[in-house]
Amino acid sequence: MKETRYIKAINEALHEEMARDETVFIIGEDVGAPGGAFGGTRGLLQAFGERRVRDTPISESAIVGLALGAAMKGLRPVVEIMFADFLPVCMDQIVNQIAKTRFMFGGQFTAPLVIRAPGGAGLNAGPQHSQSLEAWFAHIPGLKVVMPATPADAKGLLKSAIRDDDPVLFLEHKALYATSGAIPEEEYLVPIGKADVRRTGRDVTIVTASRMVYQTLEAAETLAGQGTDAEVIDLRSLTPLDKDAIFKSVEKTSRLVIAHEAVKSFGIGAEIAAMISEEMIDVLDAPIARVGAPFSPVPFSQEGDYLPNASDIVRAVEKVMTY
Amino acid sequence: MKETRYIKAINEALHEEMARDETVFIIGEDVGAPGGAFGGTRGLLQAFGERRVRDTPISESAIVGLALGAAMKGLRPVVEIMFADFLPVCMDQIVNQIAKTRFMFGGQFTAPLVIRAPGGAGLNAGPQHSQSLEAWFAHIPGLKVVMPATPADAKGLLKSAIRDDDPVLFLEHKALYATSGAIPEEEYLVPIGKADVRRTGRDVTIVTASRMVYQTLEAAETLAGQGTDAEVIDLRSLTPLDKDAIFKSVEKTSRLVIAHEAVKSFGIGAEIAAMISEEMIDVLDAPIARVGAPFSPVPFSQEGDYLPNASDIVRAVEKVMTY
Amino acid sequence: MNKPQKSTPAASSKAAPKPSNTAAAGAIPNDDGFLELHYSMLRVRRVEERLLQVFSEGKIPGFIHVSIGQEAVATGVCSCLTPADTIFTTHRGHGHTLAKGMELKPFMAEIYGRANGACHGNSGSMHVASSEAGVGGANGIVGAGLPISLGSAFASAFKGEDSVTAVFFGDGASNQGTFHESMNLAALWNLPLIFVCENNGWAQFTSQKSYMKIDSIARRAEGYGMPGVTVDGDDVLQVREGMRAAVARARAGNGPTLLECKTYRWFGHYAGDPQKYRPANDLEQTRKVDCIANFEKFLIGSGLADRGQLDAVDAGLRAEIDEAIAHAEAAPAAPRGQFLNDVYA
Amino acid sequence: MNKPQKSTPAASSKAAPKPSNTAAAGAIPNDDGFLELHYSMLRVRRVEERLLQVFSEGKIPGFIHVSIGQEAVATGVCSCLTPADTIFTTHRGHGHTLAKGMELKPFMAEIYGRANGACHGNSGSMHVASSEAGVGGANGIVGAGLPISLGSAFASAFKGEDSVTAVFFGDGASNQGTFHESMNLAALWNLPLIFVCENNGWAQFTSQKSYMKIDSIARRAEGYGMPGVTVDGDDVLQVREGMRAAVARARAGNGPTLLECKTYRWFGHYAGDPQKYRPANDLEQTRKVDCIANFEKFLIGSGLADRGQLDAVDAGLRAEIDEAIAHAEAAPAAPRGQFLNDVYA
Ligand SMILES: Cc1ncc(C[n+]2csc(CCOP(=O)(O)OP(=O)(O)O)c2C)c(N)n1
Ligand SMILES: Cc1ncc(C[n+]2csc(CCOP(=O)(O)OP(=O)(O)O)c2C)c(N)n1
Ligand SMILES: [Mg+2]
Ligand SMILES: [Mg+2]
Repeated sequence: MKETRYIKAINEALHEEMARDETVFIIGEDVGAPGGAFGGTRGLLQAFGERRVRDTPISESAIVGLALGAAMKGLRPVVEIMFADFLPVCMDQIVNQIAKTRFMFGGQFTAPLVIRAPGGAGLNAGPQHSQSLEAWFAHIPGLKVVMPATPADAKGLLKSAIRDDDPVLFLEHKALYATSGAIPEEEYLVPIGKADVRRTGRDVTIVTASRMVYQTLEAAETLAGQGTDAEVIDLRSLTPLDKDAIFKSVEKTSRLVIAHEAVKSFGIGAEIAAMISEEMIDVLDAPIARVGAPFSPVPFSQEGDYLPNASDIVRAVEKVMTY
Repeated sequence: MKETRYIKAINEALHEEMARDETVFIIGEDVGAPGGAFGGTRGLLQAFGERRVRDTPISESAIVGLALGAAMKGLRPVVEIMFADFLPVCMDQIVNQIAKTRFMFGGQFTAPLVIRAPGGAGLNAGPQHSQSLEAWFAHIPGLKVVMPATPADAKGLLKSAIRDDDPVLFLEHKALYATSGAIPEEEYLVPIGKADVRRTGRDVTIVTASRMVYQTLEAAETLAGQGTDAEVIDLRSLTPLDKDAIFKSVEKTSRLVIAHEAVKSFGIGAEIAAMISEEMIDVLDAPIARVGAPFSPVPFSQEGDYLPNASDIVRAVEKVMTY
Repeated sequence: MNKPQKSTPAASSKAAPKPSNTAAAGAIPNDDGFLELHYSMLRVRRVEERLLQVFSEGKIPGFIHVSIGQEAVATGVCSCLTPADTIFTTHRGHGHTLAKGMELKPFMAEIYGRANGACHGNSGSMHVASSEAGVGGANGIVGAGLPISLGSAFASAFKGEDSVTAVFFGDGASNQGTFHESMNLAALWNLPLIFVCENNGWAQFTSQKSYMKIDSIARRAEGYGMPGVTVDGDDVLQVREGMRAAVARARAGNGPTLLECKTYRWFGHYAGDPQKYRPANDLEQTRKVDCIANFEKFLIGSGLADRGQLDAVDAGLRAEIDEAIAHAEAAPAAPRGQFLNDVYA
Repeated sequence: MNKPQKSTPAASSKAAPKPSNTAAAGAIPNDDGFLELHYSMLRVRRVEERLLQVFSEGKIPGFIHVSIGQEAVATGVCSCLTPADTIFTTHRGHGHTLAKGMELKPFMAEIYGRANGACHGNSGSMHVASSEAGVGGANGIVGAGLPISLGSAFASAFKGEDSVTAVFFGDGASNQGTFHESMNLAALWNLPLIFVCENNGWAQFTSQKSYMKIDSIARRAEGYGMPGVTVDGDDVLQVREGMRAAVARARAGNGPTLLECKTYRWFGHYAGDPQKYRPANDLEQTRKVDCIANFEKFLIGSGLADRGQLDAVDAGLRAEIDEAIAHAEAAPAAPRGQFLNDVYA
């Protein structure tokens, strides 16, 4: 194992997959010599040349559409969209074209491509550079959606995403880029569609993903001090969703809290709560609780006030435990 | 009361509000002489002239952006987007600009505008002309989201939407355009944010909206024949969501089914199920059940196979009743 | 199938008619693939006429958009392409798709929404595609094919192949942001891509002067550093000539061209459109220009064909179409839930 | 505030410097608003220099983009506008916003993220706006201001007012689809709108030749039937002249103009950008062109001002800025949950 930063792990995955597969290429704004706005594509131009590392104009629809057309012809594009907030700029290409390519053409053409985009707040980047929009994409059949929390997952999932025959939206978290974690020295893959139990526990299941994994683990420590043993499930993928992992945990704990950074209403927590309320309500010993952002755009200077945090999770668990 | 078609009710609302308020104008593709792709703007050009009824190029981002700029300067634009499936084409303007205008500018500018767009399947229009994407917009703070099921609501809600000081996404259903219903002769408004109990019942609450209201009422009749008395709640608005109406009903029936045409996963049913599982789980006598479309784009010729229908709702209620 | 006498070899019967320089010498002197052009145009016309008929009989779900009157564009453009080349088309794509060489049976079965359609009945008229024939798909979102076509052209260059891509779009579509972004990127990267603007003067129910101030879309090419050419889209030879030059440029690695083909929309926007918005005389004027009748006159006048020969081609086409329709109508609907198999790999 | 001697009347102290024809006759002969131009440019520069400083001290959350070196564009353009006119700007919008007449205190407090900022601290540098000064907002999405500006111009025409709108955007932004759609619609409807392309040769970390094949963006105007003009964006008088003509055209109901102002980006994309991607000599070359130093030379050379006078203006500005900074730094953070009040009416 080696200590590696999240952004570096992503960069390693790109290096390795480009070396492994001649059909992989990189496309996006400032991905060439500058190495990407956050450094994700650093060194790729030097290593693989201009043919495979393509700096583009500021034309997100063209970039993403180009990736689709190239994928239909057998290449494996990895697109970088600088902020996940810009995905709406090229939403038609993602949702009406890429997600539906295999379906619309009856499998004659497919779209094996990856779109990387950093979401989330934490840098005081304001309402148009801080959103968590994953719930939208999880609602769209034809896409796979992944949101890694750790450097190890970021690398292993990105490698899997590039090898996947379906289009994968790879949602990074910009506030995690600078964080570090241990990753294997040797080559490895993390399968898409498998959650990870970050902490085992018996009293309550907390389902989370991306940056909120850390707040959840912090909350779990606090809770442990209070005698509550929380199990923390990091979803890692939203599509496919690892229902089994969630169900198995709730079966054990009989209590469920879901925590995410996105706006709570109509967020991904709703789907998880709904699934349990449909299929496992009888095992629940308490109401489900969701932790998410209030119904507001992300404020610039008041992020601390706005963002859900470990205390919010602790409070939600306390509510569920004392029910 | 007078029997009126859904599309005609919309048209009447536009006529009345344009006559009432000089600042209201219509903008969209083919909204002038042709009267809109589905007839929603028929006669408006003749009645109000080219100044207030504006046919545009096929440039959805420009259309919607123009509406925003005009609204910021005190006008009240009503935009027609020909199919809700084209909202992704102008998603940035809707989500990053319109929804956030009041917030980003601290109330110095506001966005009192309406975007009308027909969603839903039923015309065999295929994967890019049949989607129900309302869950996306309900997740976005700053927007109001409305989806009327009846001609009376279509008219009353559209008039309210035009008078609203916030931006309203007005989601019509193209398969309802030709349906008829009674609407008041005199002027009236239907408030945004209030659900309607379409059928009272004691045994189970079925929450639904838009075209699925009819399938639900049909299912309720079948169920009545089987001795199950269903209460049918037509949400009408998603933002604001009438939590009270849902809660009151579930309090009474202790059983909840949610039915919508959109893809079930991460659809609006998830939020409603989650709310109940958070705040009212103890009153439930059975698991919640959701009815929605399978995880697939809308197929062209197999709509009947794909779309959730009255039998699906009956089956879901039966499951919930026999629990 | 009853192809013109000088048919291409069996192996490429699915392929587009080849440009003359690659075609075998024919029976008729000076035949620069003329009979194949005629065949292709007439095939599109007869297919769409038949589609209008069966549509009006309620046999086709959803809606369809025909390109009758515009056959010279589809044919002239695709006559310069090989099966290794790719096209992307629009909601009004039947002609392009057939001219590119798609087999009629999977085409028809798709429009009928049958399980044995090219797209398993998932898509219908608006999304017909054929990987075999190099048809990257019709598209229901105006302007959305343009960015996708970039990728196809990019892939050719990336792989070092000399294949090219052509993307069809309407005059209306030329006001979508995707047009702009795609033109700029294609010019910048010298992509082997031909932008074929099929300017039929209408976008749905609105005529061109209502949505743009300029009348020639080719004028826009200059703003990207790309050549822009306008041809008479009702003259298949002019279209072919314009396209040949553009393809040669692209194959030689010299980048994209905007080829505007001016033509007329003979029918409504969609089948069944009552066209109340359309001035009566506009329709009349429009129909005066018939690319096929004109071309037949030329063929007969130059002694390249006689009426009887052309009629035989027509009869052959009708038989082929009957067969494809019968095939589609006899085909089973998709089995329950089949569509779910096409969502993910 | 320490405005130039020939300051505009108190009532319009918030307004942009007025074009000379509306200004009172000044003390200095032949002063066509020159001192006000100088004042405006220097104000932008001093504010941004100060912002860079406090940003590097960690006092400002998030990130900021400065326009130092480009002040002649903001000033030349806004000098032709009145408070009734509206501008829309970009992530690099401080200069435009100030030149349009926004008060410094709410501006600064917003950038500091304070409750008494113009946008209640919800937004910061990237979304500063002022309804009072006719600043429809900076925008964090490249190209997104263009469609919005259409509506502002449309509203002027709709209401029968002779106000105009100007929208600033970068050379990079000119490749977004929104540019195209907006240019076409504005030309088609003859909107009173001026498209101001601030071409500083860079889009983030990439230089212009990497994202477009043409070097003058004004060439694109022709494709919409709109006049396109390129001026030296480092010469405030040239900018003003170009803008005056465009504004006159717009006010007279003759429609939009694309005004391209060529300039240089003196600093990195954002404050703190190490600019490793930038050739060393590019930066050196860039800084040789200083719109303010040049204009001061001209003022002094023509006897319109002397050094002492200009220094006094500078001193006044510094004092004003100190005050605004102190105001922002002393202001309280927003109370808990306050932002929720701005989501809905
Ligand atoms: C993004 C989008 N906007 C609007 C439509 C509706 N629509 C379908 S075809 C069409 C007109 C297209 O005109 P043009 O590009 O000239 O093609 P033509 O129909 O003339 O072949 C419109 C407005 C659509 N399908 N997609
Ligand atoms: C849609 C979108 N894509 C990308 C970005 C990231 N970004 C911010 S500024 C910028 C460069 C803009 O260049 P230009 O338009 O020339 O303006 P300048 O910064 O030179 O003033 C980029 C790529 C963004 N904010 N929005
Ligand atoms: Mg057309
Ligand atoms: Mg720039």
